[in-house]
Amino acid sequence: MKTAVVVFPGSNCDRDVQRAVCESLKTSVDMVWHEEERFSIQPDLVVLPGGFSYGDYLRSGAMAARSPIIKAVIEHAERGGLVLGICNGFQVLTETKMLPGALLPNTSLTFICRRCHVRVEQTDNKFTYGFKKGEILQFPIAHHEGLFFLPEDELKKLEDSGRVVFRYADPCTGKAGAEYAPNGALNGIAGICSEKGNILGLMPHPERATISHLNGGTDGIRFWDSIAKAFAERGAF
Amino acid sequence: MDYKSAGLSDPEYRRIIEILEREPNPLETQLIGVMWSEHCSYKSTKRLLRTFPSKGKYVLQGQGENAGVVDMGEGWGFAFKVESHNHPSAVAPFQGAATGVGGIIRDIIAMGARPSVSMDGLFFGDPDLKKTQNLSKGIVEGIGAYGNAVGVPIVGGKTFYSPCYTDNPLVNAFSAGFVRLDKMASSQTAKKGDLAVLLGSKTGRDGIAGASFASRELDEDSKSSRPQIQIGDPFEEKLLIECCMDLLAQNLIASMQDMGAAGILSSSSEIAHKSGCGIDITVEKIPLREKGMAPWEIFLSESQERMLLIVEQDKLDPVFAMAAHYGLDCAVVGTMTDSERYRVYEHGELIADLPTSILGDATEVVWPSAEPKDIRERITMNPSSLISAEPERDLLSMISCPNGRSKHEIWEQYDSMVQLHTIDGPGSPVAAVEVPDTARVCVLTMEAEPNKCRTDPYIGASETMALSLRELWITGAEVLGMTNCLNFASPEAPEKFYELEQCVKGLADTCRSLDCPVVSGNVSLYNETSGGQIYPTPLVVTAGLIEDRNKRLASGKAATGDTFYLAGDLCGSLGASRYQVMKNGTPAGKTVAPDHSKEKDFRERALKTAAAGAASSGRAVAGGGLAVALANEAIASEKGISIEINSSVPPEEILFSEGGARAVYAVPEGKEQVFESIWEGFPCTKIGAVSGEDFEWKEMFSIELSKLKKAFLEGCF
Amino acid sequence: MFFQAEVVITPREGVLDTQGKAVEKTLTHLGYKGLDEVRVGKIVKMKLEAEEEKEAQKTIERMCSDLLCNDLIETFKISVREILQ
Amino acid sequence: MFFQAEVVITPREGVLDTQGKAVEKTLTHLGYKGLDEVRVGKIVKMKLEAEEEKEAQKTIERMCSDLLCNDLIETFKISVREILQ
Ligand SMILES: Nc1ncnc2c1ncn2[C@@H]1O[C@H](COP(=O)(O)OP(=O)(O)O)[C@@H](O)[C@H]1O
Ligand SMILES: [Mg+2]
Repeated sequence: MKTAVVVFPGSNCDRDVQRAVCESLKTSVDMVWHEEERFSIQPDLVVLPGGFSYGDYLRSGAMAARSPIIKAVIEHAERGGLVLGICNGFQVLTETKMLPGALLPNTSLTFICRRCHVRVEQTDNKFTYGFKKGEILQFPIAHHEGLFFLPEDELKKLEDSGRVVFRYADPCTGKAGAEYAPNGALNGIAGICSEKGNILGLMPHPERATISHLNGGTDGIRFWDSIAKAFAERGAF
Repeated sequence: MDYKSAGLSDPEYRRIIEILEREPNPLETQLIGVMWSEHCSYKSTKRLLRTFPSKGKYVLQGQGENAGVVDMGEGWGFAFKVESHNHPSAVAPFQGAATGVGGIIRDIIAMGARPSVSMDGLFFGDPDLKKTQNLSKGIVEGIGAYGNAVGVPIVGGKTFYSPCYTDNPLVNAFSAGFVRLDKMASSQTAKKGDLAVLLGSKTGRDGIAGASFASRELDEDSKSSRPQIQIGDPFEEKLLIECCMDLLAQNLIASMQDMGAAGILSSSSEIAHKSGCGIDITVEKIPLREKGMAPWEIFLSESQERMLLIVEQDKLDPVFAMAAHYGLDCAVVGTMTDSERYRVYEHGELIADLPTSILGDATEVVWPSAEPKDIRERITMNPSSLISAEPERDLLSMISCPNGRSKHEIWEQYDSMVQLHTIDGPGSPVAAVEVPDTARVCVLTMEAEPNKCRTDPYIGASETMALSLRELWITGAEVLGMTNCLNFASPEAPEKFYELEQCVKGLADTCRSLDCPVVSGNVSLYNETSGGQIYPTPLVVTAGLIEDRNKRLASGKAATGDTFYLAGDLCGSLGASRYQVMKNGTPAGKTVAPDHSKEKDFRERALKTAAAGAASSGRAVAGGGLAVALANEAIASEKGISIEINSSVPPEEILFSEGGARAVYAVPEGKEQVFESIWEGFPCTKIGAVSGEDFEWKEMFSIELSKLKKAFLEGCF
Repeated sequence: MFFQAEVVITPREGVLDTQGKAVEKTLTHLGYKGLDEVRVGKIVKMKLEAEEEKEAQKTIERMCSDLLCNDLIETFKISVREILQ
Repeated sequence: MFFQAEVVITPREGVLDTQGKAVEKTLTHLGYKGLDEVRVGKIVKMKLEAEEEKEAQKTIERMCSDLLCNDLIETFKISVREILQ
């Protein structure tokens, strides 16, 4: 699976995603600077990494969403290609309107870095195909703007169409919802996908749960495997 | 320019005239004034710093560079340094602390290293005061805002509360980075004909004369005379990091230096002086953010996110191309010469002409030193006031008090995992990170013991150092070196200078006999206000190396079936311990003076324990004593512990005394013999086992783990 | 001609304004009474050149939809006035 | 009486405006020309009760120095107008 990671000025998880994907999927990963207008090698998966593109100034993700490369990312997605936005990448996806919603400041108004749990809410997409619905995964979060927001009617539409992929959850009881969201996200939403299931945005960092001797856990390994499995069995396009 | 308002004394001014053989002009007076300030010149402490042992088999770069560098093996160097940002943080907590983080990161870049980890040492006043709450909120947010955005994980730190910091909070920022040995950069390698290039932010009126601001006490006046506050721009800094890393990878930089205190002046004069060159700078080539800045303002401005690069003529184009790629400003502002003179031109006119040596070589100051008159009082404690009638209550108080409770409310605001190399982050007594592309682990501790330094500066500093070494040894690490930040009150008071001298001696003696070279450091003096003076606060960060990550002994990993041992004496001293201060309000009594031969013995055995895999978990006995070490171990391992110690020693001594080479180990079934044989001939006692759901101490107390955890995490019980 | 423009960007009615709420709470804690509907927004000021005021206004409107404002969560108000260079 | 108040908080002259700098750069990238001095500030709006306009103005001023504005790096401008409850 050919993977490209877009690097915006201020991105700081770009190299982390590169390493996580390289090590778990044993593939090489292209790093693509935001000023490029197209991908030199057509990727199967495009990752918009976490970090602080443009320092998170104005609104997080807002300025990155206006980068030259974004047009190519949109075209890639329209052809059915995979696009994964992690943390700041998720914020960029909502700013480009490739995914609905917006990410507002955490209710604590502080940055929060800690491990958290999410429940897999659906598996009918190109990313969580390899999981079972209802599984609980542990991923670290690290953000200041992670409160997923949509106006009520649109939120209902999103829920009804089953596009909520991850929800913050309690690992002991398996329950998920707003009360488990560390950031105040509506309905405890941690990740959503596009209608066709080929664009995924999530606040937690699977790449930080990929290297087994580090302190972020190992559920990320399964996350990357799941994408590879979906890709192998269902193709990207 | 009146030389006095430039911070120069009469003898200093006379000396300048002697060296120049003329009167300096106003600009020159300003320049010399700042370079000779305490902050830039270390004139009061140079003499003391020279007593630190600086050599060691892992030292690649000792004191004298932007940061020290030690050898991590397999071609990797590790550049590290700690620096204070106390005064700015007292005045503008958020921005002061943020720019402290940014500043130390640039020191690491200047060594050619990619900034890889940060830590922060925070010293706050009375936690019940609104003032302290506001200051600490701003400071923590500032550190987080900068560190998180710039993408350097904060993997640990130190937070300490004492009323002596109410008006003088301390912010010590540590940063470190890995560098390939063949890519190491230096500030001493400029040659005649090379160009001086400014990279990064434009120069504004920020923090002008900040260096002299930091060289005196904070008074009411500082409010009006305070410099234009510096604003940190972590976004710009992140671009600066990436740009410098790319430039270094392509060998485009001959020499480099970050811009900290006294901005362009100090960076350019240092590079010229250390390289044995001269430099000609043209004022109007410096990109400015504001109109109408005078040359002295430009030279002293402390605008953030700037680096000074020395570039060979034929490499200029690719350097500019790289800067443009990252959208950074870049300008040639001067040329290196062989004149050994620091010359400034403005529109063709020579406006300052000084020997480069004058800026680098301020006259040392020798302050008188005198033992504090109340030293007897400080070391005398009243044992009857320390009796623990309710050990359970005392223990719960100890782990829930501001100094004893978990600091997660602080460190969860920091990204501790970015860069994907954190093995153990904040919350663990020793931070651990991967050495890039190897199985090696770099371990770090940050320690300070202000209460112990207050009652006996020599012993207190010795214990600070010894404790940080023990923590590393327990993990199985070879010690590579240390960096320190000396936070003290005014050296002009003989009693305060005495404390400083004694602390340095304590650190130096301990480092020398326990084989820990001092590779970098920083001094912050004048931490006092009319309201009071801080306790002597030497903070040390020590780096160690474990070659095989599978051989690292972590803490908080006690498992069911494990037996607990105490390696070391049953008791230390209650003198200036957390318990004593909790009971009496102010520190009194001496802690145990580290016994160097015993420490070495401890070292060998601790290293063997880790290497042999003879324990599943290990932790130094530190603040709060044995009971707190075990409570922390129970909480972190999420396991009940049952302890039984038969001794006639009073409970408070056993539970809460501190000091001495001591550790608790959890030893798995089947490893007892190996463990015991390693520790044979050293005091070592079997004290209990992992068991049940409680932290139980036979004939003393039994506390539910959940209650213990709540006290530790929420600070109440 | 030169203009000084100001764009005031406020959270939409119905969008959680966490910051506004926090400010209201803190102010109340500090003893201020009778406060209501505290909202925190952004203001962007700039100088720009344009043929005439209407054009300046138009340009700023485009900037808002291009970048400055996210219309899902924010609304904006523009004011433009001529200045001497 | 009831008032609607607005406080505009902007970075001081000479103090580095990191956001403004980044916004200006991006707008220029997006093709906007002739921009200068882009500054990003905050705006706080609220309703409050007071005896009279002057008092409302005073109260807001106190709020600014108590909480809303960091006078080391920011300046503020207040506007108050009466409204019906
Ligand atoms: N300001 C801080 N930043 C990051 N980590 C911190 C900070 N303060 C404390 N910690 C972490 O919390 C733990 C305990 O902190 P410390 O203040 O040293 O207390 P103790 O005296 O109990 O060791 C350590 O793991 C340390 O790394
Ligand atoms: Mg500690």
